[in-house]
Amino acid sequence: SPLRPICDLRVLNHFIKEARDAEVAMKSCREGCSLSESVTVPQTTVDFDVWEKKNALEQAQEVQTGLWLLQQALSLLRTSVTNTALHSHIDNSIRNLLSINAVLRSLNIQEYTPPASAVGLEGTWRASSATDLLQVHVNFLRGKVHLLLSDAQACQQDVS
Amino acid sequence: ARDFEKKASKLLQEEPENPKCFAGGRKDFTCFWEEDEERAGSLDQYSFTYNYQNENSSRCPLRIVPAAGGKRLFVCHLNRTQMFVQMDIQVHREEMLIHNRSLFIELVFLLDPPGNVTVSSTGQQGQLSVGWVPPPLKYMEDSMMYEVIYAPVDRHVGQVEVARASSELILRGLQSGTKYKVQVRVKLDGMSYNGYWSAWSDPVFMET
Amino acid sequence: ARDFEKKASKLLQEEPENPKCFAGGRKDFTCFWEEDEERAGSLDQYSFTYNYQNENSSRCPLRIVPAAGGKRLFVCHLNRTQMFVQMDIQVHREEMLIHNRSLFIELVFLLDPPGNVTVSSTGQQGQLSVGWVPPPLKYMEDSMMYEVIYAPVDRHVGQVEVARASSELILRGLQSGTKYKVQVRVKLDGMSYNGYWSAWSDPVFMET
Repeated sequence: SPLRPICDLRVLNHFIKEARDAEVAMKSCREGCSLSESVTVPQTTVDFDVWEKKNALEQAQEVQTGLWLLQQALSLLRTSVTNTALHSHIDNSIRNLLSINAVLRSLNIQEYTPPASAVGLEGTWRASSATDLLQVHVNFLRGKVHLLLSDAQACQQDVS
Repeated sequence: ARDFEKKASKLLQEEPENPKCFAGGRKDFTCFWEEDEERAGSLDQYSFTYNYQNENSSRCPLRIVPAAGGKRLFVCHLNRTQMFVQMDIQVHREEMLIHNRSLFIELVFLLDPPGNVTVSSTGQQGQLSVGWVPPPLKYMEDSMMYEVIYAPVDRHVGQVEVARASSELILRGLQSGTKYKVQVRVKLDGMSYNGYWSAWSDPVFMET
Repeated sequence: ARDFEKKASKLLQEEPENPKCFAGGRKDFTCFWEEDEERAGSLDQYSFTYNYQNENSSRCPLRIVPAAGGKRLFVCHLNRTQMFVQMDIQVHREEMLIHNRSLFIELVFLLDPPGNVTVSSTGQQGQLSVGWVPPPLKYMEDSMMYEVIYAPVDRHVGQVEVARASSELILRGLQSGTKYKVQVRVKLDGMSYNGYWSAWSDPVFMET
Protein backbone atom coordinates (compact mmCIF):
# COMPACT_ATOMS: atom_id res chain seq x y z
CA SER A 1 0.00 0.00 0.00
CA PRO A 2 1.45 3.38 -0.97
CA LEU A 3 -0.28 5.05 1.97
CA ARG A 4 1.64 7.11 4.44
CA PRO A 5 1.30 5.70 7.94
CA ILE A 6 -1.86 6.94 9.67
CA CYS A 7 -0.62 7.46 13.21
CA ASP A 8 -3.10 10.15 14.09
CA LEU A 9 -5.45 8.70 16.70
CA ARG A 10 -8.04 11.35 15.95
CA VAL A 11 -9.01 9.15 13.01
CA LEU A 12 -9.89 6.27 15.32
CA ASN A 13 -11.61 8.68 17.73
CA HIS A 14 -13.78 9.81 14.88
CA PHE A 15 -14.79 6.19 14.16
CA ILE A 16 -15.45 5.59 17.87
CA LYS A 17 -17.78 8.60 17.97
CA GLU A 18 -19.70 7.28 14.97
CA ALA A 19 -19.88 3.82 16.54
CA ARG A 20 -21.37 5.45 19.66
CA ASP A 21 -23.93 7.24 17.50
CA ALA A 22 -24.94 3.88 16.03
CA GLU A 23 -25.27 2.42 19.52
CA VAL A 24 -27.43 5.32 20.69
CA ALA A 25 -29.62 5.10 17.57
CA MET A 26 -30.10 1.38 18.18
CA LYS A 27 -31.05 1.92 21.83
CA SER A 28 -33.81 4.31 20.85
CA CYS A 29 -35.07 2.19 17.98
CA ARG A 30 -38.49 0.66 18.60
CA GLU A 31 -39.35 -1.28 15.47
CA GLY A 32 -37.55 -3.22 12.78
CA CYS A 33 -34.27 -3.24 14.61
CA SER A 34 -33.75 -6.70 16.01
CA LEU A 35 -31.04 -9.24 15.32
CA SER A 36 -32.47 -12.39 13.72
CA GLU A 37 -30.00 -14.82 15.27
CA SER A 38 -27.12 -14.58 17.70
CA VAL A 39 -23.71 -13.75 16.27
CA THR A 40 -20.09 -14.39 17.20
CA VAL A 41 -18.30 -11.26 18.41
CA PRO A 42 -14.80 -10.65 19.74
CA GLN A 43 -14.14 -10.35 23.44
CA THR A 44 -13.51 -6.74 24.29
CA THR A 45 -11.94 -7.26 27.68
CA VAL A 46 -8.30 -6.23 28.18
CA ASP A 47 -6.14 -7.44 31.04
CA PHE A 48 -2.89 -5.53 30.53
CA ASP A 49 -0.80 -8.35 32.01
CA VAL A 50 -2.21 -10.75 29.42
CA TRP A 51 -2.15 -8.26 26.54
CA GLU A 52 1.51 -7.39 27.09
CA LYS A 53 2.58 -11.02 27.14
CA LYS A 54 1.42 -11.30 23.54
CA ASN A 55 3.84 -10.34 20.80
CA ALA A 56 3.00 -7.75 18.17
CA LEU A 57 1.90 -10.36 15.66
CA GLU A 58 -0.50 -12.01 18.10
CA GLN A 59 -1.95 -8.65 19.08
CA ALA A 60 -2.43 -7.70 15.44
CA GLN A 61 -4.10 -11.00 14.60
CA GLU A 62 -6.44 -10.69 17.55
CA VAL A 63 -7.50 -7.24 16.42
CA GLN A 64 -7.89 -8.27 12.79
CA THR A 65 -9.93 -11.31 13.74
CA GLY A 66 -12.14 -9.09 15.86
CA LEU A 67 -12.63 -6.57 13.07
CA TRP A 68 -13.51 -9.40 10.71
CA LEU A 69 -16.03 -10.89 13.15
CA LEU A 70 -17.62 -7.49 13.64
CA GLN A 71 -17.90 -7.04 9.88
CA GLN A 72 -19.66 -10.39 9.56
CA ALA A 73 -21.94 -9.64 12.50
CA LEU A 74 -22.85 -6.15 11.28
CA SER A 75 -23.53 -7.48 7.78
CA LEU A 76 -25.95 -9.99 9.26
CA LEU A 77 -27.54 -7.26 11.35
CA ARG A 78 -27.90 -5.18 8.16
CA THR A 79 -30.05 -7.89 6.60
CA SER A 80 -32.24 -8.39 9.65
CA VAL A 81 -32.89 -4.72 10.38
CA THR A 82 -35.59 -2.93 8.37
CA ASN A 83 -35.35 0.51 9.95
CA THR A 84 -33.77 2.80 7.32
CA ALA A 85 -32.18 5.21 9.79
CA LEU A 86 -30.30 2.28 11.24
CA HIS A 87 -29.26 1.05 7.80
CA SER A 88 -27.27 4.20 7.34
CA HIS A 89 -25.55 3.76 10.73
CA ILE A 90 -24.77 0.11 10.05
CA ASP A 91 -23.49 0.78 6.52
CA ASN A 92 -21.32 3.51 7.89
CA SER A 93 -19.97 1.24 10.64
CA ILE A 94 -19.08 -1.46 8.12
CA ARG A 95 -17.28 1.05 5.92
CA ASN A 96 -15.41 2.36 8.96
CA LEU A 97 -14.26 -1.17 9.79
CA LEU A 98 -12.86 -1.42 6.26
CA SER A 99 -11.14 1.92 6.78
CA ILE A 100 -9.61 0.67 10.03
CA ASN A 101 -8.21 -2.30 8.12
CA ALA A 102 -6.72 0.17 5.66
CA VAL A 103 -5.21 2.14 8.55
CA LEU A 104 -3.61 -1.08 9.85
CA ARG A 105 -2.16 -1.74 6.37
CA SER A 106 -0.75 1.77 6.34
CA LEU A 107 1.11 0.90 9.55
CA ASN A 108 2.67 -2.13 7.87
CA ILE A 109 0.70 -4.45 10.07
CA GLN A 110 0.65 -7.74 8.26
CA GLU A 111 -2.70 -8.60 6.80
CA TYR A 112 -4.36 -11.57 8.43
CA THR A 113 -7.46 -13.34 7.19
CA PRO A 114 -9.07 -15.42 9.88
CA PRO A 115 -10.38 -18.92 9.11
CA ALA A 116 -13.64 -18.95 7.19
CA SER A 117 -15.63 -20.34 10.09
CA ALA A 118 -15.86 -18.59 13.43
CA VAL A 119 -16.60 -21.91 15.12
CA GLY A 120 -13.94 -22.73 17.65
CA LEU A 121 -12.27 -19.31 17.38
CA GLU A 122 -10.63 -18.37 20.63
CA GLY A 123 -11.55 -15.21 22.48
CA THR A 124 -15.10 -14.83 21.25
CA TRP A 125 -18.50 -14.25 22.75
CA ARG A 126 -22.01 -14.55 21.43
CA ALA A 127 -24.15 -11.45 21.11
CA SER A 128 -27.86 -12.14 21.00
CA SER A 129 -29.24 -8.64 20.60
CA ALA A 130 -28.51 -5.73 18.31
CA THR A 131 -27.71 -3.42 21.22
CA ASP A 132 -25.22 -5.94 22.64
CA LEU A 133 -23.53 -6.18 19.25
CA LEU A 134 -23.21 -2.42 18.88
CA GLN A 135 -21.90 -2.10 22.42
CA VAL A 136 -19.24 -4.71 21.71
CA HIS A 137 -18.40 -2.79 18.54
CA VAL A 138 -17.74 0.43 20.50
CA ASN A 139 -15.79 -1.31 23.25
CA PHE A 140 -13.63 -3.22 20.80
CA LEU A 141 -12.65 -0.02 18.96
CA ARG A 142 -12.02 1.85 22.23
CA GLY A 143 -9.99 -1.01 23.66
CA LYS A 144 -7.96 -3.39 21.56
CA VAL A 145 -7.96 -1.39 18.33
CA HIS A 146 -6.84 1.73 20.18
CA LEU A 147 -4.11 -0.22 22.00
CA LEU A 148 -2.77 -1.68 18.77
CA LEU A 149 -2.72 1.69 17.02
CA SER A 150 -1.25 3.63 19.92
CA ASP A 151 1.60 1.12 20.19
CA ALA A 152 2.26 0.65 16.45
CA GLN A 153 5.93 0.37 15.55
CA ALA A 154 5.46 2.43 12.39
CA CYS A 155 4.50 5.38 14.56
CA GLN A 156 7.36 5.19 17.05
CA GLN A 157 10.10 6.28 14.64
CA ASP A 158 9.49 10.00 14.71
CA VAL A 159 11.15 10.22 18.12
CA SER A 160 14.16 12.36 17.27
CA ALA B 1 -25.69 24.09 -7.58
CA ARG B 2 -24.10 27.51 -7.08
CA ASP B 3 -21.75 25.84 -4.59
CA PHE B 4 -20.72 23.21 -7.11
CA GLU B 5 -19.89 25.88 -9.70
CA LYS B 6 -17.64 27.72 -7.25
CA LYS B 7 -15.80 24.59 -6.23
CA ALA B 8 -15.52 23.38 -9.82
CA SER B 9 -13.97 26.62 -10.98
CA LYS B 10 -11.52 26.47 -8.09
CA LEU B 11 -10.41 22.97 -9.04
CA LEU B 12 -10.19 23.84 -12.74
CA GLN B 13 -7.58 26.38 -11.71
CA GLU B 14 -5.72 24.36 -9.10
CA GLU B 15 -5.89 20.70 -10.00
CA PRO B 16 -3.99 19.45 -13.05
CA GLU B 17 -5.23 15.85 -12.88
CA ASN B 18 -8.40 14.52 -14.47
CA PRO B 19 -11.03 13.79 -13.49
CA LYS B 20 -10.96 16.49 -10.81
CA CYS B 21 -12.49 15.21 -7.61
CA PHE B 22 -13.40 16.56 -4.20
CA ALA B 23 -15.17 15.47 -1.05
CA GLY B 24 -17.57 18.12 0.24
CA GLY B 25 -18.42 15.97 3.24
CA ARG B 26 -18.38 12.40 4.46
CA LYS B 27 -21.21 11.41 2.16
CA ASP B 28 -20.63 13.79 -0.65
CA PHE B 29 -17.98 13.02 -3.26
CA THR B 30 -17.93 14.60 -6.69
CA CYS B 31 -15.73 14.12 -9.75
CA PHE B 32 -15.87 15.96 -13.04
CA TRP B 33 -13.93 16.79 -16.14
CA GLU B 34 -14.29 19.47 -18.76
CA GLU B 35 -14.94 19.10 -22.50
CA ASP B 36 -15.21 21.66 -25.28
CA GLU B 37 -18.76 21.97 -26.50
CA GLU B 38 -17.82 21.10 -30.07
CA ARG B 39 -15.76 18.07 -29.21
CA ALA B 40 -17.97 16.69 -26.46
CA GLY B 41 -19.96 13.58 -27.14
CA SER B 42 -23.39 12.75 -25.80
CA LEU B 43 -23.86 11.54 -22.26
CA ASP B 44 -24.34 7.88 -23.20
CA GLN B 45 -20.96 7.73 -24.90
CA TYR B 46 -19.12 8.14 -21.58
CA SER B 47 -18.70 5.82 -18.66
CA PHE B 48 -17.23 6.60 -15.23
CA THR B 49 -16.12 3.51 -13.31
CA TYR B 50 -14.35 3.30 -9.99
CA ASN B 51 -13.26 0.66 -7.57
CA TYR B 52 -11.76 0.53 -4.12
CA GLN B 53 -8.77 -1.70 -3.53
CA ASN B 54 -9.82 -5.37 -3.41
CA GLU B 55 -13.34 -4.65 -4.55
CA ASN B 56 -15.36 -4.95 -7.72
CA SER B 57 -15.76 -1.89 -9.84
CA SER B 58 -18.91 0.20 -9.89
CA ARG B 59 -20.30 2.74 -12.29
CA CYS B 60 -21.16 6.29 -11.36
CA PRO B 61 -23.99 7.87 -13.37
CA LEU B 62 -23.01 11.07 -15.16
CA ARG B 63 -24.76 14.33 -15.81
CA ILE B 64 -23.77 17.35 -17.88
CA VAL B 65 -23.41 20.84 -16.40
CA PRO B 66 -22.85 23.75 -18.81
CA ALA B 67 -19.89 25.94 -17.87
CA ALA B 68 -18.40 29.28 -18.83
CA GLY B 69 -16.61 29.72 -22.16
CA GLY B 70 -18.58 27.15 -24.13
CA LYS B 71 -17.44 24.26 -21.99
CA ARG B 72 -19.27 21.31 -20.58
CA LEU B 73 -18.63 19.59 -17.30
CA PHE B 74 -19.30 15.87 -17.03
CA VAL B 75 -20.13 15.24 -13.40
CA CYS B 76 -20.39 12.11 -11.23
CA HIS B 77 -21.65 12.33 -7.65
CA LEU B 78 -21.45 9.64 -4.94
CA ASN B 79 -23.18 9.83 -1.59
CA ARG B 80 -21.26 6.90 -0.12
CA THR B 81 -17.55 6.91 0.31
CA GLN B 82 -14.80 4.79 1.74
CA MET B 83 -11.88 6.53 3.38
CA PHE B 84 -8.24 5.42 3.68
CA VAL B 85 -8.66 2.94 0.85
CA GLN B 86 -7.28 3.71 -2.59
CA MET B 87 -9.91 4.50 -5.19
CA ASP B 88 -9.09 3.82 -8.83
CA ILE B 89 -11.05 5.79 -11.37
CA GLN B 90 -11.37 5.25 -15.10
CA VAL B 91 -13.30 7.32 -17.60
CA HIS B 92 -14.04 5.85 -21.02
CA ARG B 93 -15.46 7.44 -24.12
CA GLU B 94 -16.89 4.57 -26.12
CA GLU B 95 -14.11 2.00 -25.82
CA MET B 96 -11.33 4.51 -25.28
CA LEU B 97 -9.82 5.23 -21.89
CA ILE B 98 -9.68 9.01 -21.67
CA HIS B 99 -8.94 9.57 -17.97
CA ASN B 100 -7.32 7.41 -15.37
CA ARG B 101 -6.64 8.42 -11.79
CA SER B 102 -6.05 6.92 -8.34
CA LEU B 103 -6.74 8.84 -5.16
CA PHE B 104 -7.66 8.65 -1.51
CA ILE B 105 -10.93 10.37 -0.80
CA GLU B 106 -9.83 11.60 2.63
CA LEU B 107 -7.07 13.62 0.94
CA VAL B 108 -9.27 15.67 -1.40
CA PHE B 109 -11.68 17.49 0.90
CA LEU B 110 -12.93 20.80 -0.41
CA LEU B 111 -15.24 22.27 2.19
CA ASP B 112 -17.60 25.20 2.23
CA PRO B 113 -16.04 28.28 3.81
CA PRO B 114 -16.53 28.80 7.56
CA GLY B 115 -19.90 30.34 8.39
CA ASN B 116 -21.12 33.10 10.71
CA VAL B 117 -17.83 34.97 10.81
CA THR B 118 -17.96 37.58 13.57
CA VAL B 119 -15.41 40.23 14.42
CA SER B 120 -15.55 42.01 17.75
CA SER B 121 -13.46 44.14 20.01
CA THR B 122 -11.47 42.43 22.77
CA GLY B 123 -11.41 45.57 24.91
CA GLN B 124 -7.65 45.76 24.43
CA GLN B 125 -6.08 48.33 22.14
CA GLY B 126 -4.96 47.16 18.73
CA GLN B 127 -6.85 43.87 18.98
CA LEU B 128 -9.85 42.29 17.30
CA SER B 129 -11.38 38.94 18.10
CA VAL B 130 -12.50 36.80 15.14
CA GLY B 131 -14.90 33.88 15.54
CA TRP B 132 -16.55 31.51 13.07
CA VAL B 133 -18.50 28.26 12.75
CA PRO B 134 -16.62 25.30 11.20
CA PRO B 135 -18.23 23.72 8.13
CA PRO B 136 -20.49 20.82 9.12
CA LEU B 137 -18.19 17.79 8.95
CA LYS B 138 -19.20 15.87 12.02
CA TYR B 139 -16.39 14.84 14.37
CA MET B 140 -13.67 16.23 12.13
CA GLU B 141 -13.57 19.75 13.55
CA ASP B 142 -10.38 18.85 15.40
CA SER B 143 -8.64 18.13 12.09
CA MET B 144 -9.38 21.50 10.51
CA MET B 145 -7.10 24.45 10.08
CA TYR B 146 -8.03 27.98 9.16
CA GLU B 147 -6.50 31.06 7.65
CA VAL B 148 -7.73 34.48 8.69
CA ILE B 149 -6.80 37.27 6.28
CA TYR B 150 -7.11 40.87 7.42
CA ALA B 151 -6.19 44.30 6.12
CA PRO B 152 -7.24 47.92 6.56
CA VAL B 153 -10.03 48.49 4.02
CA ASP B 154 -8.02 51.06 2.09
CA ARG B 155 -5.11 48.71 1.59
CA HIS B 156 -4.88 45.78 -0.75
CA VAL B 157 -2.33 43.47 0.79
CA GLY B 158 -3.55 41.55 3.78
CA GLN B 159 -1.82 39.69 6.55
CA VAL B 160 -2.62 36.07 7.31
CA GLU B 161 -2.88 34.26 10.64
CA VAL B 162 -3.32 30.50 11.03
CA ALA B 163 -5.59 28.77 13.57
CA ARG B 164 -5.73 25.03 14.15
CA ALA B 165 -8.69 23.06 15.49
CA SER B 166 -10.08 26.28 16.92
CA SER B 167 -12.91 28.52 15.90
CA GLU B 168 -11.55 31.80 17.11
CA LEU B 169 -8.42 33.87 16.84
CA ILE B 170 -7.29 37.19 18.24
CA LEU B 171 -5.67 39.62 15.82
CA ARG B 172 -3.01 41.71 17.55
CA GLY B 173 -0.87 44.69 16.69
CA LEU B 174 -3.56 46.43 14.64
CA GLN B 175 -3.66 50.17 13.95
CA SER B 176 -6.20 51.84 16.18
CA GLY B 177 -9.15 53.78 14.77
CA THR B 178 -8.90 51.85 11.50
CA LYS B 179 -11.56 49.88 9.67
CA TYR B 180 -10.42 46.35 8.90
CA LYS B 181 -11.70 43.76 6.44
CA VAL B 182 -11.58 40.16 7.70
CA GLN B 183 -12.13 36.83 5.90
CA VAL B 184 -11.63 33.19 6.89
CA ARG B 185 -11.05 29.97 4.94
CA VAL B 186 -10.69 26.34 5.98
CA LYS B 187 -8.80 23.20 5.01
CA LEU B 188 -8.21 19.79 6.57
CA ASP B 189 -4.92 19.94 8.42
CA GLY B 190 -2.94 17.41 6.40
CA MET B 191 -2.24 14.98 9.24
CA SER B 192 -4.71 12.27 8.23
CA TYR B 193 -7.16 14.24 6.16
CA ASN B 194 -6.16 16.73 3.55
CA GLY B 195 -7.53 18.72 0.69
CA TYR B 196 -7.84 22.14 -0.89
CA TRP B 197 -8.36 25.49 0.77
CA SER B 198 -12.03 26.45 0.77
CA ALA B 199 -13.14 29.72 -0.77
CA TRP B 200 -12.79 32.77 1.49
CA SER B 201 -15.84 33.59 3.58
CA ASP B 202 -17.72 36.81 2.76
CA PRO B 203 -15.81 39.79 4.19
CA VAL B 204 -16.71 41.26 7.57
CA PHE B 205 -15.74 44.85 8.39
CA MET B 206 -14.86 46.17 11.84
CA GLU B 207 -13.21 49.24 13.25
CA THR B 208 -10.53 48.87 15.91
CA ALA C 1 -2.09 6.84 51.97
CA ARG C 2 -2.12 10.62 51.86
CA ASP C 3 -2.91 10.29 48.13
CA PHE C 4 -5.83 8.00 48.79
CA GLU C 5 -7.33 10.48 51.27
CA LYS C 6 -7.16 13.30 48.74
CA LYS C 7 -8.77 11.27 46.01
CA ALA C 8 -11.40 9.87 48.36
CA SER C 9 -12.47 13.30 49.53
CA LYS C 10 -12.70 14.44 45.90
CA LEU C 11 -14.99 11.53 45.01
CA LEU C 12 -17.10 12.01 48.13
CA GLN C 13 -17.88 15.46 46.76
CA GLU C 14 -18.27 14.63 43.09
CA GLU C 15 -19.59 11.10 42.73
CA PRO C 16 -23.17 10.37 43.83
CA GLU C 17 -23.03 6.60 43.20
CA ASN C 18 -21.87 4.00 45.69
CA PRO C 19 -19.46 2.41 46.03
CA LYS C 20 -17.25 5.20 44.69
CA CYS C 21 -14.48 3.79 42.50
CA PHE C 22 -11.43 5.05 40.66
CA ALA C 23 -8.49 3.75 38.68
CA GLY C 24 -5.24 5.41 39.72
CA GLY C 25 -3.29 3.57 37.04
CA ARG C 26 -3.51 0.61 34.73
CA LYS C 27 -3.19 -1.87 37.57
CA ASP C 28 -4.55 0.11 40.45
CA PHE C 29 -8.29 0.16 41.09
CA THR C 30 -9.95 1.23 44.34
CA CYS C 31 -13.55 1.30 45.53
CA PHE C 32 -14.90 2.58 48.82
CA TRP C 33 -18.00 3.74 50.56
CA GLU C 34 -18.57 5.78 53.68
CA GLU C 35 -20.35 4.78 56.90
CA ASP C 36 -21.14 6.71 60.07
CA GLU C 37 -19.00 5.49 62.96
CA GLU C 38 -22.03 4.65 65.11
CA ARG C 39 -23.90 2.78 62.45
CA ALA C 40 -20.96 0.98 60.89
CA GLY C 41 -20.63 -2.73 61.51
CA SER C 42 -17.40 -4.66 61.89
CA LEU C 43 -15.29 -5.57 58.89
CA ASP C 44 -16.41 -9.19 58.77
CA GLN C 45 -20.05 -8.20 58.37
CA TYR C 46 -19.42 -6.76 54.91
CA SER C 47 -18.63 -8.39 51.63
CA PHE C 48 -17.56 -6.75 48.36
CA THR C 49 -18.07 -8.96 45.31
CA TYR C 50 -17.56 -8.12 41.67
CA ASN C 51 -17.66 -9.86 38.35
CA TYR C 52 -16.85 -9.08 34.76
CA GLN C 53 -19.32 -9.93 32.01
CA ASN C 54 -19.53 -13.71 31.48
CA GLU C 55 -17.27 -14.49 34.38
CA ASN C 56 -17.63 -15.86 37.87
CA SER C 57 -17.74 -13.41 40.70
CA SER C 58 -14.79 -12.71 42.99
CA ARG C 59 -14.46 -11.18 46.39
CA CYS C 60 -12.35 -8.13 47.15
CA PRO C 61 -10.93 -8.00 50.71
CA LEU C 62 -11.93 -4.89 52.64
CA ARG C 63 -10.11 -2.64 55.07
CA ILE C 64 -11.30 0.29 57.16
CA VAL C 65 -9.83 3.78 56.88
CA PRO C 66 -10.94 6.37 59.43
CA ALA C 67 -12.09 9.62 57.85
CA ALA C 68 -12.96 13.17 58.89
CA GLY C 69 -16.17 13.89 60.84
CA GLY C 70 -16.45 10.56 62.58
CA LYS C 71 -16.82 8.60 59.37
CA ARG C 72 -15.33 5.33 58.27
CA LEU C 73 -14.35 4.38 54.76
CA PHE C 74 -14.63 0.74 53.75
CA VAL C 75 -12.02 0.22 51.05
CA CYS C 76 -11.34 -2.48 48.46
CA HIS C 77 -8.22 -2.39 46.31
CA LEU C 78 -7.40 -4.48 43.22
CA ASN C 79 -4.04 -4.59 41.48
CA ARG C 80 -5.24 -6.62 38.58
CA THR C 81 -8.11 -5.41 36.45
CA GLN C 82 -9.91 -5.92 33.21
CA MET C 83 -10.82 -2.94 31.11
CA PHE C 84 -13.26 -2.44 28.24
CA VAL C 85 -15.70 -4.87 29.80
CA GLN C 86 -18.52 -4.16 32.19
CA MET C 87 -17.82 -4.80 35.87
CA ASP C 88 -20.77 -5.48 38.16
CA ILE C 89 -20.25 -4.70 41.83
CA GLN C 90 -22.31 -5.73 44.83
CA VAL C 91 -21.79 -4.83 48.46
CA HIS C 92 -23.60 -6.84 51.15
CA ARG C 93 -23.91 -6.25 54.87
CA GLU C 94 -24.70 -9.65 56.31
CA GLU C 95 -27.32 -10.92 53.85
CA MET C 96 -28.49 -7.48 52.77
CA LEU C 97 -27.49 -5.87 49.49
CA ILE C 98 -26.50 -2.32 50.42
CA HIS C 99 -24.77 -1.13 47.23
CA ASN C 100 -25.01 -2.21 43.62
CA ARG C 101 -23.18 -0.64 40.71
CA SER C 102 -21.98 -1.40 37.18
CA LEU C 103 -19.07 0.40 35.57
CA PHE C 104 -16.20 0.25 33.12
CA ILE C 105 -12.87 0.62 34.92
CA GLU C 106 -11.22 2.53 32.06
CA LEU C 107 -13.89 5.22 32.38
CA VAL C 108 -13.19 6.12 36.00
CA PHE C 109 -9.53 7.16 36.00
CA LEU C 110 -8.51 9.58 38.72
CA LEU C 111 -4.83 10.34 38.20
CA ASP C 112 -2.23 12.12 40.26
CA PRO C 113 -1.75 15.73 39.16
CA PRO C 114 0.93 16.40 36.52
CA GLY C 115 4.41 16.62 38.01
CA ASN C 116 7.37 18.95 37.51
CA VAL C 117 5.34 21.93 36.41
CA THR C 118 7.70 24.59 35.07
CA VAL C 119 6.88 28.12 34.01
CA SER C 120 9.34 30.13 31.97
CA SER C 121 9.54 33.20 29.81
CA THR C 122 9.14 32.82 26.06
CA GLY C 123 11.09 35.98 25.35
CA GLN C 124 7.92 37.61 24.00
CA GLN C 125 6.07 40.27 25.94
CA GLY C 126 2.94 39.16 27.77
CA GLN C 127 3.69 35.46 27.37
CA LEU C 128 4.70 32.60 29.65
CA SER C 129 5.48 29.05 28.65
CA VAL C 130 4.13 26.27 30.90
CA GLY C 131 5.46 22.71 30.77
CA TRP C 132 4.76 19.57 32.79
CA VAL C 133 5.36 15.82 32.89
CA PRO C 134 2.34 13.63 32.04
CA PRO C 135 1.49 10.88 34.52
CA PRO C 136 3.35 7.74 33.40
CA LEU C 137 0.60 5.63 31.81
CA LYS C 138 1.64 3.57 28.81
CA TYR C 139 -0.72 3.78 25.79
CA MET C 140 -2.61 6.65 27.36
CA GLU C 141 -0.46 9.78 26.91
CA ASP C 142 -2.32 10.58 23.70
CA SER C 143 -5.62 10.31 25.55
CA MET C 144 -4.85 12.90 28.22
CA MET C 145 -6.14 16.40 28.38
CA TYR C 146 -5.01 19.18 30.71
CA GLU C 147 -6.27 22.39 32.18
CA VAL C 148 -3.86 25.18 33.05
CA ILE C 149 -5.23 27.79 35.45
CA TYR C 150 -3.43 31.09 35.86
CA ALA C 151 -4.00 34.40 37.59
CA PRO C 152 -2.00 37.34 38.92
CA VAL C 153 -1.12 36.42 42.51
CA ASP C 154 -3.10 39.32 43.94
CA ARG C 155 -6.26 38.26 42.18
CA HIS C 156 -8.53 35.38 42.99
CA VAL C 157 -10.25 34.49 39.77
CA GLY C 158 -8.09 32.64 37.29
CA GLN C 159 -8.35 31.98 33.60
CA VAL C 160 -8.22 28.46 32.22
CA GLU C 161 -6.61 27.13 29.05
CA VAL C 162 -7.01 23.58 27.74
CA ALA C 163 -4.25 21.43 26.22
CA ARG C 164 -4.76 18.02 24.60
CA ALA C 165 -2.18 15.26 24.31
CA SER C 166 0.51 17.84 24.84
CA SER C 167 2.77 18.68 27.75
CA GLU C 168 3.21 22.36 27.18
CA LEU C 169 1.17 25.44 26.59
CA ILE C 170 1.92 29.10 25.99
CA LEU C 171 -0.10 31.64 27.96
CA ARG C 172 -0.68 34.84 25.99
CA GLY C 173 -2.07 38.26 26.62
CA LEU C 174 -0.65 38.52 30.16
CA GLN C 175 0.00 41.78 31.96
CA SER C 176 3.69 42.59 31.91
CA GLY C 177 5.68 42.99 35.12
CA THR C 178 3.14 40.92 37.03
CA LYS C 179 3.67 37.84 39.16
CA TYR C 180 1.42 34.98 38.05
CA LYS C 181 0.35 31.81 39.82
CA VAL C 182 0.05 28.73 37.57
CA GLN C 183 -1.41 25.24 38.22
CA VAL C 184 -2.16 22.24 36.00
CA ARG C 185 -4.54 19.29 36.25
CA VAL C 186 -5.15 16.22 34.08
CA LYS C 187 -8.00 13.99 32.94
CA LEU C 188 -8.45 11.25 30.34
CA ASP C 189 -10.12 12.72 27.27
CA GLY C 190 -13.33 10.68 27.15
CA MET C 191 -12.69 8.64 24.01
CA SER C 192 -11.06 5.33 24.91
CA TYR C 193 -10.56 6.35 28.52
CA ASN C 194 -12.38 8.74 30.78
CA GLY C 195 -12.53 9.80 34.38
CA TYR C 196 -12.39 12.65 36.86
CA TRP C 197 -10.18 15.72 36.86
CA SER C 198 -7.09 15.20 39.01
CA ALA C 199 -6.30 17.59 41.83
CA TRP C 200 -4.49 20.79 40.81
CA SER C 201 -0.69 20.58 40.88
CA ASP C 202 1.13 22.65 43.50
CA PRO C 203 1.24 26.29 42.37
CA VAL C 204 4.26 27.69 40.53
CA PHE C 205 4.89 31.44 40.58
CA MET C 206 6.53 33.43 37.80
CA GLU C 207 6.84 37.05 36.87
CA THR C 208 6.16 38.14 33.28
